Amino acid sequence: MTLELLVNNQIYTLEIKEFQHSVGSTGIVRIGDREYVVDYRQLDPLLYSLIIQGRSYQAFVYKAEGSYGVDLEGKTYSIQILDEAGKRLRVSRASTLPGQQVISAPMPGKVIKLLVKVGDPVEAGQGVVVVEAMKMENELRASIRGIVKEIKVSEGMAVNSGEPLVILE
Amino acid sequence: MTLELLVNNQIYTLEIKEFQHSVGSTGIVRIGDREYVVDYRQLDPLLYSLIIQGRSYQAFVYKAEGSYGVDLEGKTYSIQILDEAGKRLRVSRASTLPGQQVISAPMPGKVIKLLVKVGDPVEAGQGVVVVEAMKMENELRASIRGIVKEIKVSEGMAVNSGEPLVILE
Amino acid sequence: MFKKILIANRGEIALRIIRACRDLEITTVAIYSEADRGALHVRYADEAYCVGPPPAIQSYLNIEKILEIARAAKVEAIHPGYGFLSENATFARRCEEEGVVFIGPSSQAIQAMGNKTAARKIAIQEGVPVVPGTEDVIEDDRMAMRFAEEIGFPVVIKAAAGGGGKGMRIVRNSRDMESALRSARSEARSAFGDPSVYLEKYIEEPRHIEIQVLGDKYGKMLYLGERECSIQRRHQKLIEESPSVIVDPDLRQRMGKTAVRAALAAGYYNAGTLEFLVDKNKNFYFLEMNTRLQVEHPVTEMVTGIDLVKEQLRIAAGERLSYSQEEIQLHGAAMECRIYAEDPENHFMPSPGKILVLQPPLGPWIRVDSGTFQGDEISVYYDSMIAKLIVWGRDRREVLQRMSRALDEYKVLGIRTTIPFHKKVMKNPHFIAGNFHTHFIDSQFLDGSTGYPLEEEMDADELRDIALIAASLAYKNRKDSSPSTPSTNRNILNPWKWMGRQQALRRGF
Amino acid sequence: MFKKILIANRGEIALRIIRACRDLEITTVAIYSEADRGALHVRYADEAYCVGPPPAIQSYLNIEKILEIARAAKVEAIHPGYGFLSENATFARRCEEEGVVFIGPSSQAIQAMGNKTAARKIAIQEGVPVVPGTEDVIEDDRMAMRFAEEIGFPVVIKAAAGGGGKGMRIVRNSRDMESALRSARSEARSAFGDPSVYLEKYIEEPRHIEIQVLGDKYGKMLYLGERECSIQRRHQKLIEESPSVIVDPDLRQRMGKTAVRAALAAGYYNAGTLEFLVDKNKNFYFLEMNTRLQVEHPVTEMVTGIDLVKEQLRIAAGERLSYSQEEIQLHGAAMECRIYAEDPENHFMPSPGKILVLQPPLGPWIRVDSGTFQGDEISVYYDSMIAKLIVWGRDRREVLQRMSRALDEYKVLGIRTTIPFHKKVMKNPHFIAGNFHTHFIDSQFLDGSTGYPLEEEMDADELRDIALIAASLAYKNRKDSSPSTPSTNRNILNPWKWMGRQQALRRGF
Repeated sequence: MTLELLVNNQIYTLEIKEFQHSVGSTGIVRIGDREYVVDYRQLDPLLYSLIIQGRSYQAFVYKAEGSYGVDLEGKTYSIQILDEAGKRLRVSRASTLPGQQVISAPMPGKVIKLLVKVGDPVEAGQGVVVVEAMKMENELRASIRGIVKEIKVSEGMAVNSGEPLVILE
Repeated sequence: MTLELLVNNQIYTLEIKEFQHSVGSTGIVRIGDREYVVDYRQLDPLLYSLIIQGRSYQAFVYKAEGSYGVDLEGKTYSIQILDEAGKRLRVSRASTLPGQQVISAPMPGKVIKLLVKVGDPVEAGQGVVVVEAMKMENELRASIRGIVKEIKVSEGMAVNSGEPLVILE
Repeated sequence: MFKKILIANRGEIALRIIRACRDLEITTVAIYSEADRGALHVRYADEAYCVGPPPAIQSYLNIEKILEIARAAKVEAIHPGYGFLSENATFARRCEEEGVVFIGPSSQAIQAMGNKTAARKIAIQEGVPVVPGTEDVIEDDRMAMRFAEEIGFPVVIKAAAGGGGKGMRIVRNSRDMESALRSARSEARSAFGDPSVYLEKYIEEPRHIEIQVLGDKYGKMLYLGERECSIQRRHQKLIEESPSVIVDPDLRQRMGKTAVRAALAAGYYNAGTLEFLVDKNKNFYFLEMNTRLQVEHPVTEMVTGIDLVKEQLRIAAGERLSYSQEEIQLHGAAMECRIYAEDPENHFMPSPGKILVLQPPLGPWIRVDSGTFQGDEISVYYDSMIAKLIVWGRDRREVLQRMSRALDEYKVLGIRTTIPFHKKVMKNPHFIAGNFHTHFIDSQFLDGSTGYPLEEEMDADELRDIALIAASLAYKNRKDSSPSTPSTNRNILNPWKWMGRQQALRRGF
Repeated sequence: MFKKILIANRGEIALRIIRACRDLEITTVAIYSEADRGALHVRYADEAYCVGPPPAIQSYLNIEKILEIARAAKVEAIHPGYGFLSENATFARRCEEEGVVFIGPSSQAIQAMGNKTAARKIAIQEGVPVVPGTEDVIEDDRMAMRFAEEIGFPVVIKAAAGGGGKGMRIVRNSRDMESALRSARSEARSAFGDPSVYLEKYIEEPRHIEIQVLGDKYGKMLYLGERECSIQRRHQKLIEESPSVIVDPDLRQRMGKTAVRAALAAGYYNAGTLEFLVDKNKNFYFLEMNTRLQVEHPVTEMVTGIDLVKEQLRIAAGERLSYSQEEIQLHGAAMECRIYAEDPENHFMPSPGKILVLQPPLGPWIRVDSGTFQGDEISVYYDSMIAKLIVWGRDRREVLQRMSRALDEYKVLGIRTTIPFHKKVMKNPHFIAGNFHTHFIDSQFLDGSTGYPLEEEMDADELRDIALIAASLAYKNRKDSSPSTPSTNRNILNPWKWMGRQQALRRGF
């Protein structure tokens, strides 16, 4: 079985061989020119124990937003498996216009303050809008340099998670 | 919805009313002449939170050997629900001969010692056979007074969980 | 002792109080908002009543509704926890009027010490050092100059009408005073519509150190050592410890006695905390008093062995403190890391959501005070603190080692938490050496664009490969087990399917 | 300090040792039998190697295979834990030969103190009191009589060839001696094929009290107070505590100094335990020495603050003990309840199986040393102890309250455990008063027919109704959610169905 996986914007090809039981056994995985003998056991719907060349790993694997979240030694990886569905997804996701940034509410809350108005130039890292949630005021920032194209909310408005607030270009 | 439940060899009839959501809501349960207003929430496949007349309970409910195991405030109840299947089950279970006791291995292990032979009279509570498991020797006892009818194993034999060892009559 | 009390709070502190009550065989009554029906504190209490809709103002802050429940449930006392109504003098007074014991100080003491200005006045009267300042608004620039020279530079100009750094200017010498006053006033006017400013001595790189006191209703007041709380972000504490590396026995005694004097002057009883700033020369200045149990009370508990919540209950029930100041000894060292549902890599932005996996660390000298459970939904309505991890050791070095280990063991999946950030702090050489102050986190860890970036892994390449292997095995299992149903996201997570498969594997031995 | 060690054990003690190693940043190598591939200690270690098939004799007791793994993994030392090879002088010697440090005493010290008779001889040489006895087999009945009169009645006749009470007779006066000897010999012959018996003073209702010692390789030996271990069933400890209610500072010092003397005489280093019987008049008699870490070491850790496993590692690495006898102070009190997978209501019969739910207690002064996890399968191959619950308090009363609370909080479902039995012991007035001895459990709790019956609930009727309601709601949910599929047992347990349904409920607000 050969899979393409996407992590940190890089694609890796994995070749998986010889695993017999579906919840635990030993097999071989090749990634590029690296070969791993993998002894694994699924202990829980989310929990995998892997022993690879004597080293013992505990990985939690869960589905999150169309990709796999993998927690390994306290580090979290977001990994997408590029099967047919995945490839389609990737194509459809690419439809966000290049150079545009939509600043959305990361959680349900209330718009406390707009720090910019349409047409304002903003630097990367500059605060754009303040949303209150969990007893805290959270300043949402621009991740790109650009100008404010559109403001979709007003101060005092309640917003839902994922709702677009400000669009930069 | 009316149910018959069997616990500690007694049958109770429960009448369940007005629950709307299947994983949590408020309704009424009548047991005999006792009426309970029950606010419940299923928090987990096994975990139920119940608030009844202001008192808060946490119950774990799991299926075990054809009946429900309920853990409530550290006490464990074995409850059988007498729907059609349950009633059939009950009937089939009754096929054990009255006055007979089958002493079975409670876990996989090894027969260390037979303390009786066929024809011996035994008292309730008397040790009958010693099985070793988990580094311990465990003496299995008679729960009825009677005589040894049949011995199905010999000393040194390995036995599986549930395997009949000695039959008393 | 009380037979039954109500806990007017939620989350980990409600659990903490229920546990103390269970130790003392006191029946507990929980209240919950509609968002908290499934919460841990509801299940752990003996009784539970709904107090209103999710927003705190309609539920956990609803004084009359809470008193109504207290009456109906026939409780003798109410523990307010921290936050919510814990420092609300009106609530304390209403409890007194209703004949329900408020487990805390009297409403008068809350009024006296809960107000920053009033507390400062009491402190000054009692000879407790405070940060020197004009107290009143500066009308005359020459008076400001004279005052600055009296208390010594640097000084800080602050806006009377508000906070958040607006209208604030640090002045390091007399030359800059005039222009600083001018610009501060102008900024204050545009920010708050009020140009009034006042002057205070500027404490450079101060430490935030607080003294725990415990007093009964008969005038006995004890201090239980200090807590070092300088590790903060956005003026909220992240990590606390006791003892503080800079507090020696002499300073501890002087600060302790000062705290006791101030608390007694306010007629205080119950557990309370006096916050101080401590400068580089170990001068300490009273800031304010918290007239309640603190979030970070466990570090004091760990080094003194005294259960502060049980003491609160005993004091409120009219019992006397059963030990003397001499009997309070600090043993070893303790530290607390607050676990917030926040993303440290994104400016500590709240991260509500469902907790898919929760595995608290176990083993020696580890304490977890948690208000959540696996499968719980962290709601947006309340504080983002979901747990506290407390560690004890014979000395600070042992504590740091053990804390690192415990943080490694702590698994919270599905939401972002401060756990990885704490791990990074534990490895910081300045923190390890004990060299830090209240601006430490921002000065050491803040990165303008991403927030507080986490450490890079040394063996990142190998770990990434392992992660890829884990993901592909999970994917393969899902495909193997359901060839007919194409990619339903949940299949992989069905625990009963794999249980059956596991049994098949076991038989394969 | 070592960089890498191997842990030749499994279960909670393997976890305990891994945690200590993580604190000290030592890389850990686990070994596992084929039955333990999914075990917690395998996942927590840095490396893990299969050591053989499930039976211990082919895996955890396989000396040469373990040494082979140690060589391949290039470890510097091996920690044996307790049980398995921990007191095996051959294993210690083989480690020495292979140039791998055995984290324990020297093989000579194991040989000297591990053998009961040899240890007794050393003790007698050093003037350590032992239970007076003939040591040799009784050939002459008149000599037996003389000896009995010398040491005083009651005495006990024991079979030389075996144990388990066979051939044992308690003799309370000289009149009964002759017939007792005769019947004891006859029983011994039929049980063991050897009629030899010997004589010992019979200690009535003794307490089992042990002294923890800690010695480095440079002749420094310290005692860390006592542990009270009288609460046993089937000669296995159930509950341990420190300090013992009957040990005062003077007795502690005398027993401690005696223990140190005996350990030094054997050239001992590492952690070790000297077991004593203590009679009603506080006379103590040396029984035997355990030349390893004990299961119950945490209670000593909790009252002394000393991490015994870390000390073992340091001593083995050649470090010196860094503190003196005077610096070892006992603070407060600690107790341990052993959680066995056994059914107390059925004569503590082992109860292997799958753990459906595992919720250890959390909160202040609670420590859980556990080797298992939710979903784990408790196998029949190994010891039935799955975890230890340890509690600290300022005094014994606080410990008892807190232990009761923690036991209430502890949920282990799917198998039977000793948790409900411990709850009952915590409420026993004799236990609370500290009045007990090694036969206490059998004399107080044993019921011939059912084993050790548990307490009846006060409000049994109401609770039963609640249980019925819970079961019927679970049944109803199952029916509601799958009207088409008739009664598949697993449906109710599908977590993803209810998750979806829960979300539907939430939207309903």
